[in-house]
Amino acid sequence: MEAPVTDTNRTESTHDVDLDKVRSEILSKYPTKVARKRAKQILVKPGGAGTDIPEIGANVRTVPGILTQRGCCYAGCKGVILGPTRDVINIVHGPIGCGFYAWLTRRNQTRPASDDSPNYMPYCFSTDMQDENIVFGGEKKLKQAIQEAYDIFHPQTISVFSTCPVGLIGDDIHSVCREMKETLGINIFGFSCEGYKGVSQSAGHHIANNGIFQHVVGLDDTIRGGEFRINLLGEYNIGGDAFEIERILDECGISLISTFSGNSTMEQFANSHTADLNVVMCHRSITYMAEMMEKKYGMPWIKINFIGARATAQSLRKIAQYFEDDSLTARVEEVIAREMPAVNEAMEANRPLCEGKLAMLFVGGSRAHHYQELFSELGMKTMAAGYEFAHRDDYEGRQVLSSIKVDADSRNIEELSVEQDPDKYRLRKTEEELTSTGQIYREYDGLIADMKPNTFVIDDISQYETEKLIEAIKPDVFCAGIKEKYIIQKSGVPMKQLHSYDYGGPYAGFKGAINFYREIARMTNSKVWSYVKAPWEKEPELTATYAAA
Amino acid sequence: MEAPVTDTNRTESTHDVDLDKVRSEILSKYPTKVARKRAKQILVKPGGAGTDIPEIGANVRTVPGILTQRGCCYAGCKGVILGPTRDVINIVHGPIGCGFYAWLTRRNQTRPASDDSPNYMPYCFSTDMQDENIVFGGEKKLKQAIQEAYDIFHPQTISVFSTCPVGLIGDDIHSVCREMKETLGINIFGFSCEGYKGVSQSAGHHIANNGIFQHVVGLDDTIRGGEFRINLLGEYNIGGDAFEIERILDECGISLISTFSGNSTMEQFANSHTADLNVVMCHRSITYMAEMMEKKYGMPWIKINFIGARATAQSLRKIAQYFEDDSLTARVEEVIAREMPAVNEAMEANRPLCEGKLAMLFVGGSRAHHYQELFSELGMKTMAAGYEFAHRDDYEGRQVLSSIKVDADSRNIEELSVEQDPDKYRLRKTEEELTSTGQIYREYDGLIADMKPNTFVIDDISQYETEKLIEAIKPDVFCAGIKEKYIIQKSGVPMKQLHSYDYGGPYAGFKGAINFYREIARMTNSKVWSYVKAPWEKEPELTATYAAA
Amino acid sequence: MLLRHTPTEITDRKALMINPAKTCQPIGAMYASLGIHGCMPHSHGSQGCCAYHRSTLTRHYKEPVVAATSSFTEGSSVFGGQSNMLQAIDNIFTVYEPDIISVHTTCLSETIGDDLTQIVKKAYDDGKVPEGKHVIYAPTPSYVGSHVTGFSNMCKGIVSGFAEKTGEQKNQMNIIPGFVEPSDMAEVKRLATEMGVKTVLFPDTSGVLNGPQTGRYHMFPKGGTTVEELKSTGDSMGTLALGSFASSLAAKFLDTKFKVPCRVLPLPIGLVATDRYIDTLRKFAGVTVPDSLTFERGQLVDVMTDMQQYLYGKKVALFGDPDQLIALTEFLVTLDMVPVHIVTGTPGKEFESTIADLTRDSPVPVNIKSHGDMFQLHQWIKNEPVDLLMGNTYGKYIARDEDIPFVRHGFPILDRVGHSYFPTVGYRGGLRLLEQILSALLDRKDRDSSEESFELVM
Amino acid sequence: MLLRHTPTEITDRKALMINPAKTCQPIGAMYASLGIHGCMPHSHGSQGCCAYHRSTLTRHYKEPVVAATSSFTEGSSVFGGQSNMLQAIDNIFTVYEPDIISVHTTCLSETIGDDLTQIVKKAYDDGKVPEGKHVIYAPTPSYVGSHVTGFSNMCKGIVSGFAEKTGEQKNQMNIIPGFVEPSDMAEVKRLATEMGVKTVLFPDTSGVLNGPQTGRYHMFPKGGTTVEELKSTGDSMGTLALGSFASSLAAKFLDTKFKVPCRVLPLPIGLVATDRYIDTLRKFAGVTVPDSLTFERGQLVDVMTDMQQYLYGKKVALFGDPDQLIALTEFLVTLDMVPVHIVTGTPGKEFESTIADLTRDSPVPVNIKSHGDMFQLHQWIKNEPVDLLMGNTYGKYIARDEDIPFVRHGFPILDRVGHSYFPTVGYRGGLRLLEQILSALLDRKDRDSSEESFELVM
Repeated sequence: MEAPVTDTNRTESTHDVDLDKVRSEILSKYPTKVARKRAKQILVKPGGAGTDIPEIGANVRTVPGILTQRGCCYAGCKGVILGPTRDVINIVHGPIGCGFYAWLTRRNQTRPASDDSPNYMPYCFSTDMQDENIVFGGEKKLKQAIQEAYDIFHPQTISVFSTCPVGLIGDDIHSVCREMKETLGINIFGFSCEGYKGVSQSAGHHIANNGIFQHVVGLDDTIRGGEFRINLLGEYNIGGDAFEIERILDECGISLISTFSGNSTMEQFANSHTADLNVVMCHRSITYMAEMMEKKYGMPWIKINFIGARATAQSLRKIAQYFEDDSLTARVEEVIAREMPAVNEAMEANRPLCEGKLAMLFVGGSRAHHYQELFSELGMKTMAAGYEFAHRDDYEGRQVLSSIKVDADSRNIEELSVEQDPDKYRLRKTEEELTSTGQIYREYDGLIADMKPNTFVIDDISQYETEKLIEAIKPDVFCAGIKEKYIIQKSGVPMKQLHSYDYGGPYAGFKGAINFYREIARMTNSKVWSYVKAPWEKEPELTATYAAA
Repeated sequence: MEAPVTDTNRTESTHDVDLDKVRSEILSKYPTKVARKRAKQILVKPGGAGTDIPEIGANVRTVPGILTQRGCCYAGCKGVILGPTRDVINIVHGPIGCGFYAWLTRRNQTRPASDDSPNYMPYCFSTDMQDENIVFGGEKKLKQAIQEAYDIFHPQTISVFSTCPVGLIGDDIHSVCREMKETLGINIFGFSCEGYKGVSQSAGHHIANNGIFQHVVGLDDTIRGGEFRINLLGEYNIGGDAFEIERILDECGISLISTFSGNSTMEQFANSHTADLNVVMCHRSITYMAEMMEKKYGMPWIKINFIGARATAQSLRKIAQYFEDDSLTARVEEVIAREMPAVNEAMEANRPLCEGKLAMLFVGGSRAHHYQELFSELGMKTMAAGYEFAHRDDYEGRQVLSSIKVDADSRNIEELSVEQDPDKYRLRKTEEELTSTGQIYREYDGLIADMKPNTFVIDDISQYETEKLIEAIKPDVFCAGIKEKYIIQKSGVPMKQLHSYDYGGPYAGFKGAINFYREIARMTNSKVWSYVKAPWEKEPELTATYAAA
Repeated sequence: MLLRHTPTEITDRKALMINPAKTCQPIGAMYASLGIHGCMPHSHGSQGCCAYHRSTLTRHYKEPVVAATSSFTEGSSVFGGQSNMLQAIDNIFTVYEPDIISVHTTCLSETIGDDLTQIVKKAYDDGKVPEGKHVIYAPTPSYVGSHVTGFSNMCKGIVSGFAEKTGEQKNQMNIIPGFVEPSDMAEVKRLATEMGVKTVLFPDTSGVLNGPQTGRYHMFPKGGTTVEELKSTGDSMGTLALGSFASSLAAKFLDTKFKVPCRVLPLPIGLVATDRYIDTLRKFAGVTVPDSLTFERGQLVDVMTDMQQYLYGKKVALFGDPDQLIALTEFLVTLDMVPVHIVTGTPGKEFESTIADLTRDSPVPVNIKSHGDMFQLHQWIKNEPVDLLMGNTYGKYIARDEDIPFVRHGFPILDRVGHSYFPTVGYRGGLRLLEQILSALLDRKDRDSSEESFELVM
Repeated sequence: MLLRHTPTEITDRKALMINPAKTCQPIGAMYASLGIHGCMPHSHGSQGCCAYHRSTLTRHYKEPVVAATSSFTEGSSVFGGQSNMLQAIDNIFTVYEPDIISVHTTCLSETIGDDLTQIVKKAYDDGKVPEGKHVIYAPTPSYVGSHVTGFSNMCKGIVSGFAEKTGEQKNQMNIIPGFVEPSDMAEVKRLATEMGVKTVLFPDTSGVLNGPQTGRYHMFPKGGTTVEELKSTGDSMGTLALGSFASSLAAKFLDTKFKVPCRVLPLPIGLVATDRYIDTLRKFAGVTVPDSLTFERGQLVDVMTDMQQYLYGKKVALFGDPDQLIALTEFLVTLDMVPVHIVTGTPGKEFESTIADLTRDSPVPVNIKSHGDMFQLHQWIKNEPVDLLMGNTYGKYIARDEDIPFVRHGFPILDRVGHSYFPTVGYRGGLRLLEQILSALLDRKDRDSSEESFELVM
C-alpha cells in the first residue's frame, strides 16, 4: 500500500502513460468477481474524435470491504439537501451519531435576514435513541421531542429524519409527524432516509427532493421579485458560492426566488413554484425537483454551471436567452464585461504557474465535471475524473436515461407520480417558444463528453485505485473529500477538498474563479513539498570525521 | 544556601523563636568587617512598653559581593520619580541598557485627559551611546537626539538623565539642555543621576526632587480646583493606587492639584505651588519636595497614609482637620461611613483565613511600614520589616534628623538652598494656627515605633539574611521585590511583590484594602503549596509488588 | 448570535437532545482499532457510518484514517449482514493485506441481531482468514453509551481476541491509556519507560494518527501495538487502566480471565492524577521514581505556584468525555480554579458522584450532568457566567456568543492543530494545559484592559 | 492608541533611539554565567546594573536569578573598582560559597578602565580565591554591541577561563547553543544525545532557569555545565557554534587556541536549520541519524504541508536578536510566509546581508535593519501592514495599536509562561512555533469572521 513520492519535472512524460495497462494492473489485484464489477466502472476515454461515449457502470453497490468514498442515504438527504436551510428544525430520529456527524461539518454558509431571523443550522437536534427505544419503539420519544422543540423554539417547520434502526423497528415517523402537525399547527414532515437505502447518498437526494416537493413547494403563491424570476437548483453554498452567484444574478437584474438549497429558507421553497425558470447546477442531486416542478407547475429547466469564469458567463447568457429580453441581455453582457478583466488578470498571472500540470477530480455530484472548467482555464489537464454517487446519465448524458435499468436498490426509492396542478399550473413557454430561444432545455451531456482522450473516468473510485492512479500518473493536484485528503498528501501530492474547499472559497462565479486560480497556483507551487526528504536521506553516505576548513 | 520547606500549622510556635539567637547566627557567617557593619543594620525590637527606639544603621554603602535588593541613583531618579509623568520626553543619555530596563517595568498607570493628550510613557528614548561617544564625548549626540525628539513629537518638556559613563567622560548635559531650551523654546532640563551616586536609589530621589523643584514647580500660578486644595506627594500610582485615592478625595470634595508623581503631568507640577497643603505618602522619596515648597511657597505638610482602611480614614480626617471646615469634615465622615461597610465585610470574611499568620516586609520607601496596617487589619503579625534605601529618620522618626551624620556618599548629593519666593510665598497658616488644628505637622515617627516587640528590623537586607529569616521564622507571606520573589517562593513561602503588586492592585484606599485582604487570603490559603512534595518523597518505601484486591 | 435561539430559562427535556456532548460507539471502536499495528478497522453496517467516522477522525487528526465497511443495502438489512461481512473479509485481506481486521458493529447490524462471534467463526472456517492473520471484533451498538463506550468495548475486543496466558509471568505492565490523543499515549509510555518499567500499552495510536510526512503513503504505518505484545498481555504482572469509562472493561477482563491484577485510575491529567499514575506504577512494578520525573513534576508545581494568582477562583465550564472531565476537574480544583458547569454526553451515574466528590469544597454550587448536552451547558452559562470554557471545537459557538475565553480540549478538535503532537497527560502535559489556560485568560485580560491598565509585565 | 505619537511618516534619525530592540552587554553575560554549574555571576559596576539585570531575567524566567555586584560608589568610580571587586570576591566565596565567580564589566568599569585580568590575578595572588574555586571574567562594555554581544563575550570568557588541552582527543562535541531558552538548550542536547553524540553543551541554563519547585531553595541548582566538562572542551572533536552572533567567538577561540575545529551554524529553529544542525553533527561525529529523529522531522513536515494554506503569503514583521531572526526568517520563508519588516537592535552588517539573501525571492520589498529600533519597525508596519508580528513582549503595544496577531518570541517575554519549558529549536520546537503561528492566525480569523462565515472546521 505504498505510493512513491512524486518527483518534480515529470509532468511531460506522464502524458504518455499507457492507461489501459494501468487499468489492467489495477484490476489484477482484485478477486475475480470484484474485478469484473470494477472493470465496468473504470473507463479509459478512447482517443480520436467523434468516438461514441462508452457505457459506464454507475449507481451500483459498492463491494463490501473495498474502501469507498461513499456515504449513505441519510447523508444525502439530511446532510446535503436539507442541511443548508436555516428556518427548519431538523430532528434526527435515531442514535446520536447520525445527528452529530452531520452537525456543522459541511460549511454550508447562511445569511439570516436579520439578527432575530430564525437560524437553526448551528444546532443539532436528535432523539438520541437508547436501548429501550430500540426494544420498545421510538415513536413516543419522537413525539415528545417534537413537542419539546416546539415549546422551546416555536419554529414554523420541523422535519424528521429516520436513521437505520428506525426503519428496522418500524417506527412510523410519518404518522407521528402528521399527528404533531395537526396538534401544533405548524408544518411537520418526515423523511424515511435510513442509511441502508440505495447504494450511496444519491438515494437520499431523491428522498429529500420528494419530501420538499410534497410538503413545502407550492404552499405560498405570492409573486415576489422582478421581471426575470428563477430558481437556482443544486447550489449548496459551500464556502459562500451561493453568495457570489446571488451577487452576480442581482447585478444582472435576475430575481432569485429560491435556491435548492443553499442560504435557503422553507419560505422560499414554498414560493419557488412561482418562478419562471429553473436553472440546475448539480445535475445529480436536484434534477428530480426541476422535473417535478415542470410537470406540476409548468416552468422549464436548463442545466447551467457557475464554476469557471467562462461557464459563468455562458450560464448567464443562457438565462438571458430564455427570457428573450434585450435589456436583460444587455445587462448580462455589461456585467460580464465588468467582471472579466479582473478574472483575466488573475488567470494570466496564475496560468504560467499551472500550465501543463495535471489534475484528478473525484467528487460527488457534478463537481468532478464542473471544476474541469477552472483547471482548463489554468491550462491544466484533468487526467482522471469520476463521481462518488452519480448515475449513468451524469457520465453519459441524459440521452441514456431511458436505457438505465432500475435495479433492486433503486426500485425501493419512491418515484413520485406528479400531475399538473389544477390551479397553479402555468405553462411558461410552449415547446415552440422554447425552441425559438435557440437553446436546448432539460438536457445534460454528462462528464465523459468533456473529458480529453486518453484520460480515466472512474465511478466510485476505491482507495486502492486512488493509490495506483497517483503512482502511475503522478498528478500535481488531486481533488476529493476529507477522507482522501491526507492519504493523498502522504504521497507528496497536494490535495484539494472539493466538498468543503478546505475552508476556502467561494469558487463559483467570477470572484470564485479568481480565488481558485490563486489557490491552485499556491498548491502546485508551494515550497513546502520540496522539503519532504531529509538531507541524510538524500545523501546518506558518511564522509568520515569532518575536517574543518 | 537552602531553606527548608515550610510546614503548615506552625505559626504558633514560631512566635517564640529567639530572635537574638537568630541574629547572632546570621552574623556569624560573615567576615568580621562585614559582620560588624551588618550588626548595626539588624535590630531586634526589644520587648516591654516604653522602651527607647534603638539606633539603626541606614543609608550606608552595601558591602560589595553581598547580594542586595538595592538599585542605583538613576533608578531612583528616572525610574521612580520621573517615570510616572506622561507629558515629558525623558531621554536617557547613555548606553541602551539603562533606558531599556526602566521602560514600562514599574506598572505606573496613567490616564491622559483625552485620546490625543500627550503620553510618552510607553516610549523609551535613549541616546544609545556607542564606543565613539564614550571616547569622543556624547554632547553632540545628545543635542541631536533632543532635536530629533522635538522634530518628531513636539513635546512641551524634555528631560535628560545621565548614566554612569556620562559623568565620567564629562558630558555637560545641563549646558546642552540650556542651549536646546533656548533654541527650541520648550522646557528642557537634565538630571545628573549617574548610577554610582549615593548608596541606593535614595540619591536619585533627592536629585529628582531638586530638578523638578528648580525647573518646573512654580511656573504656572493659575488657581485651579475648589476650596480644599492639596498636593499628594510620594504616590506613584502602581497598579492604580492613585486612581483610588483620587476617587476618594474627589468624593470628599478635596481638590488634588498635583501628585508627585503618579498619573501626573508636568503641567500639574508647574502649578503645584498654588495648593494649600502637601500630604506626604512616601516619607523617603519626596519629603524633600514638601520641605522645599514650604520654605519657598509657604504651605505646610503632613504625613498621611492611604494604605489600610483605617489609615485611609485617618488620613482623610487629618486633611479635614487642617482645613477646619465643618462641611468638609462632615463630607469626609460621610465618605468614610459609606465606604467602610464593604471594607468591613471583606475584612471579616478574610480575617479568619489570615488571623495569626506571619508576614515579613522588605521594600523600599515607606511601604514596609504602611503595609503593616493592612496585615494588622487581617490579624496578621509582621515579624520582620525593613527598607531597601531608607535613612535613619524613616526608621527612627524625624526627631533623629539632626543627629544623622552626613557621610561622603550623601555629601555629594546637592542640598538646594531654598528661600522664600519674594512674589509667590504665601503663608497658609501661622504656627499657632497650625497648632490649633490639633495635629502635628512635618512629623513622622518612623517604622520602628509601630513594630511589635520581638520582631526584626533590618536595613538593606541581604539575600543570605532573607534565607536565614525564612528558615528561622517561617513566615506565611513575604513581601519584597521581583528579584526576591522566586527565591522566596522556592522555599515554599508565598511571596507578594510590594513594588509592582504582581500585576495586582490597587491596594490603596478603601477598595484597595478589600483587594489586599482577598489577595493575602488567597496567597496564604491556596491549595497549590500543599503539593510541593511528591507522594514518593512522602512515602518512599516500597511495598514489594502490588497485590490486587 | 450564532446560537440565537438558546433561551436563558431552562426547561425540562426528556426526549430531545440538542447539541450533544458525545457521539456514538463505533467511532470509538474505530479509533481503538487504529492503535493496533497492521489493523484494518471494519464497520459492520451501512457505509455512511464508516464514512462519517473516518471523516470525523480525519478532521481531528489531519491524518489518513482508513476503515472498511460492510456496505449494507436494504437487502442485507432485511436478511442479515453475514454475506456482506464474509465478502468484506475476503476483499480486505486480498486487496489491502492487513494483519488484522477489527470488526465493530453499528446500530443497524445490532438491531438486525447479527452474531459477530458466529460470523467471524464462519470466516475462519471458510478459509477467508489467511494463515497468520486475525479477525477480532466487538459489539458497539450506537444506541448504548457513547463513543467512549465503543472505545472501551473495542479495548475488550482486542484483549479477548489476542490475550493468552502461557503460565510464565512477564516482567511487564499492561497499560490501557484510555481515549486520549496519540501524543498522550506516547507520553504515558514515556513516563513508564523513564521509570524503567516495561509496558504493553494498548491501543497505541502514536505514530499512526500523528505520523510523519515522508512522501510515501503507508496504509499501515509503524505505530500501534503488535499482535505479539497483545498476546503477551495475559502474562503481564498487572494492568493499569487509565480512565474507568474507557479502560476498565478490558482491564477487568484480563483480571477475571487471566488473573492479571488490575488497577483503574483516572487519566493522568494534571499534577495529582499524574502523581497517582506514577506512584501506582512505582508500587506495582517495585521501582524507584527517577529524579528526572521528580524534576518534571517540580517544574509543573513551580508554574502552579508562580501563576496561582491568575487561576485562583476563576470559574470554568467544561464539557467532553467523562474520563477527561474527571481528570480535568481534579486538576482545576488543584489549581484553585472553580469548575462550575460540567457536562458529559456519556451516560453513567458514577460520573456525577465522582465530580460531586471532587468539587465538594467548591465555593459555589456546581452543575453536573452525565448524559447531558451542550444546550444545557450553554443555558447554565447564561445563568451563571464563567471565566473560561474548555471542551472540543463545538464549544467555539458558545465561546463566541458569550465572549468567553476558550481552551480546546477533547474530541473532536477540528479547527486547530497541536493536540495530536503535544500531550496533556503527565507533568509536561500539565504544563501545556496550564500554558493554554493562562494564555487564554491573559489574552483576554490584555484585550479587555483599558489603555491605562494595559501592561508590559504580567 | 498606546503609541499614539508614532507618525506614519518616517524621518531619518541619527542620534535618538526610540523603543530599542536590544539591551546592553552585561545582562547577556549574566545569563551565560548562570549556565555554568555552581557559578555566581558578578557585575563589576554600580549596583543598579546588577539589580536591573536580575529583575529582567527574573521577570522573563520567573525563577531565582542571583548575581553579585561590586556596588561602585562615586569614590570607586574615581579611584577604580579594584578594591570593591576584591572585597566582593572574598565576601561571595565566604557567604554564598559558589564554585565559580564569573565577572563581567559594565559601561562604568570599562570607562574607568579597570583591568579585570590584573584584578583577578591579584585576587588569586592575595588568596581571596579558595582552593579548587575559580574566578573567570569577560569584558562587556555596555556601549558596544548588545546583550547578545555580552553573551558571546562571556562564552569566550568561559572557555578562556577553563578550556585545557591534554593532547588526548575526547570522543565528544562542544556545542554552544546560543542565546536561547533553557528549554532550547535541553532540546539541542537531546537531539545530539538521540544521535548518540556525546556533547559538552555550554552554557546550559536548563534546570537552572526552569527549575522545579521543591520547597527548598538551592542557590546553585543541579543544572549548568560543570567545570570538568568545560575543561575538557579543548580536547573535543569539534565545536558547533549555533548562531554566529552569540556563539562564534568562543568557538573560534577554541579553534585558534586548541585547534578544535569549529562550524558556525544558524540557530536550529525551523525545519531547514534543524536539518542543517543534525546533518552537520552527523557528518562531524560520523554517526547515523536515528529513525526517531527522521520521524520527528516528518511530523513537522506533515503539519507544514497540511496547514500550508493558512501560512502562504502571510506577511510578517519580526524583531529581536539577530541569530533568532536569521533562523526565524528562514523558517518563515520555508513556510511560504513573507517576512517583510525585520529589525534587530544589535549592530552588525552581516545581519542585513544574511536576511536579504534569505528573502531574495520575496514577492514584496523587504525592510531590514540592524541596529534599528521598534519605533522604526512600527512605522514600517504603518506603511505596509502585516498579518503577524513576532517578537518579545514589548511587541504587544504595536500589536494592540495596529490590531495585529502577535506571537511572543525572543527576549524578554514578561507576560506569559511557556517559553522556558517548551523549546522552539529542533523539529519539536518547529511544531510548537507552527502551532503558535497558526493559533494566532486562526484565532484572528475566528474573531473577524462574520457570523455567516464563522465555522466549525478549519
